[in-house]
Formats: sequence, C-alpha cells, structure tokens
Amino acid sequence: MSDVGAIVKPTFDAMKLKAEFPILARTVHGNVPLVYLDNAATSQKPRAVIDAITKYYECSNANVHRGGHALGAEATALYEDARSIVASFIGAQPNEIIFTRGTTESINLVAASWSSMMGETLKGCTIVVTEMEHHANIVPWQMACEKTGAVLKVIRVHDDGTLDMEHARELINDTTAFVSVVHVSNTLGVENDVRTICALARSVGALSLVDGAQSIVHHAINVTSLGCDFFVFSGHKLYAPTGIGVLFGRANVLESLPPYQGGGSMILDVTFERTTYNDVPVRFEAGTPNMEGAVGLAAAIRWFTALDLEALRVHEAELSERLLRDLNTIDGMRVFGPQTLHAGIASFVIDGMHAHDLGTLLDEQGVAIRTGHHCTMPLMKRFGVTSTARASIAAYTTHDDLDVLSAALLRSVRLLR
Amino acid sequence: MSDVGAIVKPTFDAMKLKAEFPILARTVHGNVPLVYLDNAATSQKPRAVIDAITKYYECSNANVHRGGHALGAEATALYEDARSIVASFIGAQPNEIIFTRGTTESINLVAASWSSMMGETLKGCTIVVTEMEHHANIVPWQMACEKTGAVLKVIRVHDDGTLDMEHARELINDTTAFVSVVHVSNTLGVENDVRTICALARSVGALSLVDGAQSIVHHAINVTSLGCDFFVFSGHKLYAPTGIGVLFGRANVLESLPPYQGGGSMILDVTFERTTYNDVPVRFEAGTPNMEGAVGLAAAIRWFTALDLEALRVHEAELSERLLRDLNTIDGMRVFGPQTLHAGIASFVIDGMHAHDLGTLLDEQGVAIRTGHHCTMPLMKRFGVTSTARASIAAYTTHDDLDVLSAALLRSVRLLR
Amino acid sequence: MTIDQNINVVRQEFESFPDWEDRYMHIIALGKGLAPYNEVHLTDEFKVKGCQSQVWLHAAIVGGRVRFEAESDALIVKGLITILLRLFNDRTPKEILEAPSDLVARLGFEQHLSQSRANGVASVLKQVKLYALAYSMVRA
Amino acid sequence: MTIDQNINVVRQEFESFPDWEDRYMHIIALGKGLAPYNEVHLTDEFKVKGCQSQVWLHAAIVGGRVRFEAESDALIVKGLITILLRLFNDRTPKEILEAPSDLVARLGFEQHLSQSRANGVASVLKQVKLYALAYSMVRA
Ligand SMILES: Cc1ncc(COP(=O)(O)O)c(C=O)c1O
Ligand SMILES: Cc1ncc(COP(=O)(O)O)c(C=O)c1O
Repeated sequence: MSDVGAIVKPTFDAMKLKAEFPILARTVHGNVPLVYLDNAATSQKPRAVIDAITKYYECSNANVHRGGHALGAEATALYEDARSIVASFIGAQPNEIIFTRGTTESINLVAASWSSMMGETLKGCTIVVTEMEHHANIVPWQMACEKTGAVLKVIRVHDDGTLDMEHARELINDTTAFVSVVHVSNTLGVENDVRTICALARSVGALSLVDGAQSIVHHAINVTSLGCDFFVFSGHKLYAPTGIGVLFGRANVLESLPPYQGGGSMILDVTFERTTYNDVPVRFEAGTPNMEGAVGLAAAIRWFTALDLEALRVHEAELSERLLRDLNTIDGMRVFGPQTLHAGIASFVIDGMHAHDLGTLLDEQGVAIRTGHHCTMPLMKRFGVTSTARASIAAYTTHDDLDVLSAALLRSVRLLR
Repeated sequence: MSDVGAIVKPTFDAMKLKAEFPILARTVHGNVPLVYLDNAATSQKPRAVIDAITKYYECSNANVHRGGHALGAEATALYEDARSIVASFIGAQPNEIIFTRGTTESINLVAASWSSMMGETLKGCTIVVTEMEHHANIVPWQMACEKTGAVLKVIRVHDDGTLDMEHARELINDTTAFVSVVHVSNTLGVENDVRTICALARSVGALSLVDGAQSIVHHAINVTSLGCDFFVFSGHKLYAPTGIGVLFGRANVLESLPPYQGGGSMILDVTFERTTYNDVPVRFEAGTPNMEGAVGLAAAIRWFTALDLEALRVHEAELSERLLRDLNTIDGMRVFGPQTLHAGIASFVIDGMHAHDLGTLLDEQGVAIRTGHHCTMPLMKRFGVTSTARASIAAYTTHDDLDVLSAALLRSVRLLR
Repeated sequence: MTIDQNINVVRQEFESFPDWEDRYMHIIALGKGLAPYNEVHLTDEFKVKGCQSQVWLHAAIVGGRVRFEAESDALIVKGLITILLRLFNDRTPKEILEAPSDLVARLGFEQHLSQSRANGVASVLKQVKLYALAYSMVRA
Repeated sequence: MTIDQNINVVRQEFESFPDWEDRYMHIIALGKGLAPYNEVHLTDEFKVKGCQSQVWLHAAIVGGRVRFEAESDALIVKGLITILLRLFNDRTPKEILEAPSDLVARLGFEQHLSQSRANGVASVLKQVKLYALAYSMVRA
C-alpha cells in the first residue's frame, strides 16, 4: 500500500484482531498461554459483542412485542433490527428469519413442524441426508421418520472425504420428500456442493435444508443463490453469544408450516375452543425470545462484516494450508478429508496414538483442540475410527498459534511413542 | 437495630438496591426519569449479573460437555454448577433440572414429550388447566389434545379472581391424565393453592405441572413440598439474562419421558439404524446450550439469595398493599383479583378509559406499565374486557416509584376525562 | 391543499405543542370529535390488524373519491385517526396511493408519539392505502 | 498397606514430578506396563460408561479378594488405571467400599490432571466400587 504500483496482496492483521478478544490473553494450567484452536466447537467473543450485551442490559432491556412503553419499543426495535441485519447478511428478507437457540433447534423445528404437517403422507417417502452429518442433522430426521413412516437415505462419502455426488443423484429421486445436508463438515472441513444438491431436490419437488453451522463463518452466504428452502446456523460459532441461532426459511414455505411451540406472541387469538396463529416469523417464536442473544448476534455480524473480509479469506486459506502442511510432516499422520482447502478445520489421527492422549498432552501445553467423535459418529464409523483430533481456526488465529501447535504436537508425539 | 430492646421490623433498602441496576438510572422521552413497573413482563438486571456475563466471555467461554481442554472443563464446571445452584434454590436434585429457553419452552417440552409417549392412550382423557392461564400454559396443551384426542378442561375463576376450588375437585377425576396450573397469575397476581391441586392430581394418578414464572420471584419455592411433578420458570423474570429457563421434573418422571429435540449431547450412540439416548437431564438438552444464560442465571440466584429475603418479602408486601390502596382512591377504578395481597401485580381498568390510552400517557411521564391482554385472553374474556393496565413491582421498586405512578395516573385520568 | 401540503400543516400543528400534555390534550379533543361510525360496520371484516387497541376502518367510494369512516375503543387512537382521515378523506385513490411512504415520520408522529402509537398509525395507514388500491383497480 | 496409606504414596509419587512432562512420561510408562487384558472380556458388558476413550473393566473374586483386569485404547488412561488398580487389586470388597469418596481429589488427580482425565478416573472408580458392592452382596 505504500509502494505505489506494487501488487498488493490483502494482508490481515490477526494479531491486532486477537487483541479484541479478552479471553485469548488468558493462561491455563497455571501460566501456560492459551492457544485456542477449538473454533469449530465455539468461537470466542470480541469486545464489541461483550459490550453490546452489557449495553443492552444497561440501557434497553424490556420484553419485546408487547408494546406499551418507551423501553419496550426500544427493545423491540433492537430485536427487529437484529432480524434485518441477519436477513441481509445471508441475502434473505426479515420475515424469513426465525430466531432459535441454535442450529440444533432450527433443524428440530423444521423436522417436527414439516413432518407433523405431512403426517402419514410421508409413508414410504425418503428423507435424504449424508454420511458426514452432525447428529443435529440426523436425530431429528430419525424422529420424523419414526413418526411418519418415511425412510432415511444416506449419501455416501468417498474415501477422500468428499461427497459421492453420483450417489446423491441416485438417492434424490421421485420418492424424496426432503433433503438435508451439511454445507461444510465440522469434522472434515470439506465444503459440499449444496447448490447442486438443492437443485436436485427442487427438481424432484423435495424441500431442502442446508446446515450452515460451519460455513457461515468461512464463506459468504446467499440463500437465494444456494437455492435452499431452509438455511440454519448458530450464533455462538459466529462470534455471537450462546443461546441464539437462526432458521432461514423461504417465505412461502414458512407460511405453509404449522407452529412448533405454543405460547405468547405466536398467537392471534386464544380461546379454549379455538386458537388462531400469528403470521410468520413470530408464529415460530413462542414466548419471550432471547432478546440479548439477538442483539448480540447483530453486534457480531456488524463487527464481522466490518472486517476486511477479502483479506480474512486469504488469511484463513493460508492458515488452513499451513495447518495441513505442518500436520503432514508428522510421522504416521493421517488427516481426514481432501488434501485441498479445509475451511480451517483439520481432523487427524496419528498411528498408534489415541486422539485423547494427544489432546491431553496438547492441553498441558496450552493448546485447546477437540478430540472425540465431533457429534458425527456415523462418519467416524465410515473411516473406521472412534475419535479424531481436530484443530480449527478462526479470524483471530495467527501463525504464532500454529507454531505453538506444531511444537506441542511434536512434543506430545515424542512422549507417546 | 440501634435501639437495644426495640422491636425491629426488618427494613429493606430498595433505594440502595436500585443503584445496582444501571438501567433504572436512565430517562425516556428526552429527560423524563424512568419508573419501571413492568416487572411481571421482565425484570432488569443487577450489575452482578451483567458482570457475570462479561466474566464468562472474558475468561471461561467454551463448548460444554465435549471435554478435552482446560477451558472446556471450566465452562462445563460453571454450567453444571449453575444446574446445582438452580436445584438447591427450589429444593430439587441437579439431575432434575433441565435448562430451556424459558417457561414457554419448558411447558412445550413437557406437553410434547409426554403426549407423544402417551399417544392414543390419551383419547378421552382430560388435561386440566385454569381459566387464568398464560397462553404458554394453554396452547401447548391444545396442541397435545389435537395430537392425542385428549380433552382440555378448564377450572373456573371466581368473580374475585380466585380459583374455584370446588370446580377443581370436580374436574380432577379418574379421567384426568395431567393437571397444569399457574402458581401466581401474571394478570391478577393471585396465588393459587397449587399444593392442594397437585395433591388432587396425584390422588387420581395424574401428573402435575406448576407454572412458576411469576411465583419464583415473590415466593420461596420448594418443589417437594409443593408436590408437583414439574415446575417451570424463566430466568429473565428473576433478574437473570434472557434466553434461559428451567424445567424441573421429578427424576423418575423425567426418566420415563422420550426426548424432545434431537442432536448433540442428548445421544449415547448414533447409527443410521439405531440411535440410543443419553440419561436425564442431558437427554433433554440437545445441541449447544445457552451456557452464558445458565451462568447468568446462577449469578442472579446467588445475588438474589444474598439479599435479606425476609425483609424483601415485607417490603414487597408493603408496596403491594400500598399500590392497591393508591389505585382504589381513583374514581371509576376497577382492580381485578382479590383485594388482599397481590404478589406485586395489580391489573386494573378505569371507567370510560382505554387501558392503552392510560399506558400511553403514563409512558409520556416515564412510567412503564403494561397494557393489553397479558397473554391471558381467556381471562380477559372471563372478566369482559379486552385489555387491562398492569403495574408490577420488583425488589428495586421504591415508595418514590409508587408516588410517581400515583401522580402520573391522576394526571392521565384528568386528561382523558 | 395537496396531501403533501396537509402533512406540513399537521406537523406544524403538532409542533406548536412543545409540551406532551398539550399535545395529547389536542389529540384527545380531536378523538372526542371523530364522526360517528356506522355500527353495522363494527365487524371483524373491517378491523385493522396490527393495532394494540381495536380499530375499525370502513371506506366507500363517492364520486370517485374515497370516503372513510373509522372507530376505535381508545381515545388517543381516535384522535390520531382523525388526523389521518383529515389528510385522506375525499381524495381520489390515486392521490392516496401517491402519498409519501414515510408519512408517519413526516407527520412527526415517530418523534412525538410513543412507538406503539406510531406503529398503530402505520397499520391504519396501510389499510387506508389498501382500500385506495382496491378502488383504483375497480375503476381501472 | 491400607488403601489410605497407598493413596499417600501415589500422591507423593505424583508430586515428585513438578513438571507436567515428567508426570505424563511416568503415567505413560505405567500405561505401557498394564497387564494384558483377556480379549474375551472386550465386550460392551464390561465397558465403563462416562469415559471419553474406551475403557473396559473386568473383575473376579479370588479367595475373597477382588482381582481386576482393565484395558483402554488410550495410553494415558491405561496409566491412570494402573495406578487405580494398584490401590484396589486384591482387596476385599469391604476394603474397596470403604475407600474414601474423595479419592480422586486426594490422589492429586484433580489438581495435576486435566479435568476430563480426572472425570474418566472417577468413572472407573465408580465401576470398581460397583463390582465390590456386587461381590459384597454375593458373599453376604
Ligand atoms: C455442522 C454442524 N451442525 C450442527 C451443529 C450443532 O450446532 P449447535 O450445537 O449450536 O446447535 C454443529 C456444531 O456443533 C455443527 O458443526
Ligand atoms: C404466568 C406466566 N406463564 C408463562 C409465561 C411465559 O414466560 P416466557 O415468555 O418467559 O416463556 C409468563 C410470562 O410471560 C407468565 O407470566
């Protein structure tokens, strides 16, 4: 930027960004500096989000949608602004955004409401998911199948961790009523071609849901160009507070669905004889919502979109590549998923070592990674393991963090061999 | 306390307490000081709770129950400590406490899980509620009835706003499968004899749920002495953050219930052929929970129970009495509910004036009350009104606040006459 | 006067009451003076959605112009409706449809009224425009 | 030595490694030395619930004393189990049942191990006591 005429690659100052996250300055086990590489599980929160929560409670907290006083109007405006901010973040309309607790609740809402509407007509129909789904995108559909007699079909995963698109084309057919797929696998980091899958679903008259729990942080999302009927994600993985999530549903699809939970706000009129329900989206938001969560999510999106996102993508791609490279230098290393870009997630095992042993020794050195099945037991089975170690990055991850990880891994391996 | 030997009535310094709530120092409509009397809708948060949230994100945030690293262990310990704190607050065991979004979700969880377990066996059975229920304790049961063929029965409310216990005795009979009643009415402030009602339910082999959304703030709760199978409340009415609530269920009853939402944590083993579920309480907590909310709720309970609760009860009773007295001096005033203690809630209308007009004019004077149906439409119908004005107090309400309310009410009435 | 000119008049009238009390006294007085509503039209069909209090709005076309009739159980709402009808009564559907979309803000309502009141007015305005739209299509 | 005395020995051994690396080197060495487990018992029936890694625990009663046999797929866990079995192997059911309930803390595990490891040990300990309970009832 200083040399006029030089080709400038966008640079991203992750060090500076890191300073906005108070927790990243802490130590563990006495005085070992924390290196947080468990971002696919949950992200840390920047000062801007923490401050927005404080400000909400210090200035504007009141119950929403029940009108009457100035404070209530202010809280309602903040809550509805949050809805608009979420909507424009993913290319949707505000009335297509429903606030939930998280990805899990969003999927449960869709599976329960849609299957109760369809009822017995689903008998013999298929619901299609993939072998790499998070349990949150398996169990609700198993419950729906049990209720309705629909059958769950599973798109296979290739040895390299990519989806078998041939198999997808085969399974998504005239019997298919719903297709629910993960956008970016939380275990493999692999990005699925959900655009094609949603188009396949639409071509056979099936509805589609994209689990964006991981993709929302690493990819620009536009629900219209994805062509999905539903898109879901959690705030807590996007630098936002816990307890808030999003369900996007196409307006006319949402309008066709019966309510999920019953209570205040979601009704128009209640008598013991007959209750009529309110319009979308409040029809799906029974009771007092997590106002603070919505306000915090809006703050997180504002903070996130104010970053130089182009530079951030470059930075994340660089780190992802480096992470894979570093891992692959280790003897007996097996990294799951394709060897190309991993959306900042790398799952691995090392010959003769249990992932938990690695995790324990890394933890002693301040490095927080995840070990286990990552809520993807069927995928573990597919690859013949019971658990893997998973390192995952965020916007605040630095090359220094990866240096520490590399050194700590080597030390751990040495101890375990 | 200074005069040795004098009879000392516990005194409660609400003025001092108020200083712990940043929002109560603010003004509305330019520079009119806020007098917040909409506490039955939601409470404001003390510094201690706001600080606990900040501290959680600055120091300990991580995903819970997925083990592995120090931060995760810390977050899990905080989350499980919160469960224990809630449990001992209401005289329960930790494994009987399920974290939800709030009262509404707690009731929906019970109604959905229990009715799906009972299924067709409920045909012709009755579910008993009262005429003064909040919509959150009506609509989920209507949904359950629709699914199963059970019939909703409604205990009548006397003209003075108390429950018709004779009618309760009549309705709770051999056909009854579930009894779900509000402990303290959010519209009338009246306290129901839920102990007797739960005993009636138990005597006919029916399960019972107590909606403690309002009682949790104003009464000491012990679920064992209440004799209920379920007790539910929201954090946000108890000085805690939004988006967190509690479902207490007796251990052996909870254990008999099928899961509600499916996803991470609530499973033991997932295969596409067969999924087995985890033990109570995590079986009912699918996905990443609202960790911050649980930590905030624990902070709120710690803060609350550190108050001189005896003195607080006296203070609240005094204010309640005074509130009723003040209201009754106004010409054409009609206060709903019994003329005795109102648990800090007073609902009223004034002859020839619309509650919303009163609310608007009070709001201009900085006084935040609620106007509307308070999510109790059937009760409104019972009393032949479409809306009432409702003033409700909290621990931080002062006599000065009620002075302002009185003056503002008189001024509003003068304008509207 | 065009609707636009009328808006300015209303706004100025509003702003001539710097005190909330005088402002509401004025609105309440207007409310008390709202023309009587035909009881036959006190039905759900004519009820306006999205208001906290009950509001009914009925419209008829008379000589190419829309004649409104309204009722509410709340006095302040009646006053605000009186102002709205002053702007829109006996206008052509076209004039009504062309009224600025940020009208509630331009009237100063957002600034000088509580939010829920402003929202209620916006709901009534929406209904006013729906009637105008309907009549414009009937005539087209 | 009583179990109580043994606890102190283990604790002191643990505390003789102020460095995490030495401590884990010791645990890992112990793990590598864990007596072989009878493959016949590698079934779900003997799997310990509540551990992050897989743990199997089998027990038999030999001359009034409980003889444990354990296996895990994780080396550190095997090391910790070795320590536990050192405490409990060849004890009478009564002795085992009387072992202090805050044993994991008293061993210094809570302080010196990561939380999830300490939890895993607690789960194994629970299973050890369940076996002892079962055998104490069989004999009663
Ligand atoms: C791909 C994927 N789907 C679903 C979930 C569930 O999200 P949550 O636990 O926030 O509901 C997660 C995260 O754990 C995930 O990574
Ligand atoms: C008696 C009662 N029940 C249920 C509710 C619903 O609580 P929430 O909106 O927090 O779910 C409330 C509060 O609005 C209430 O007062």
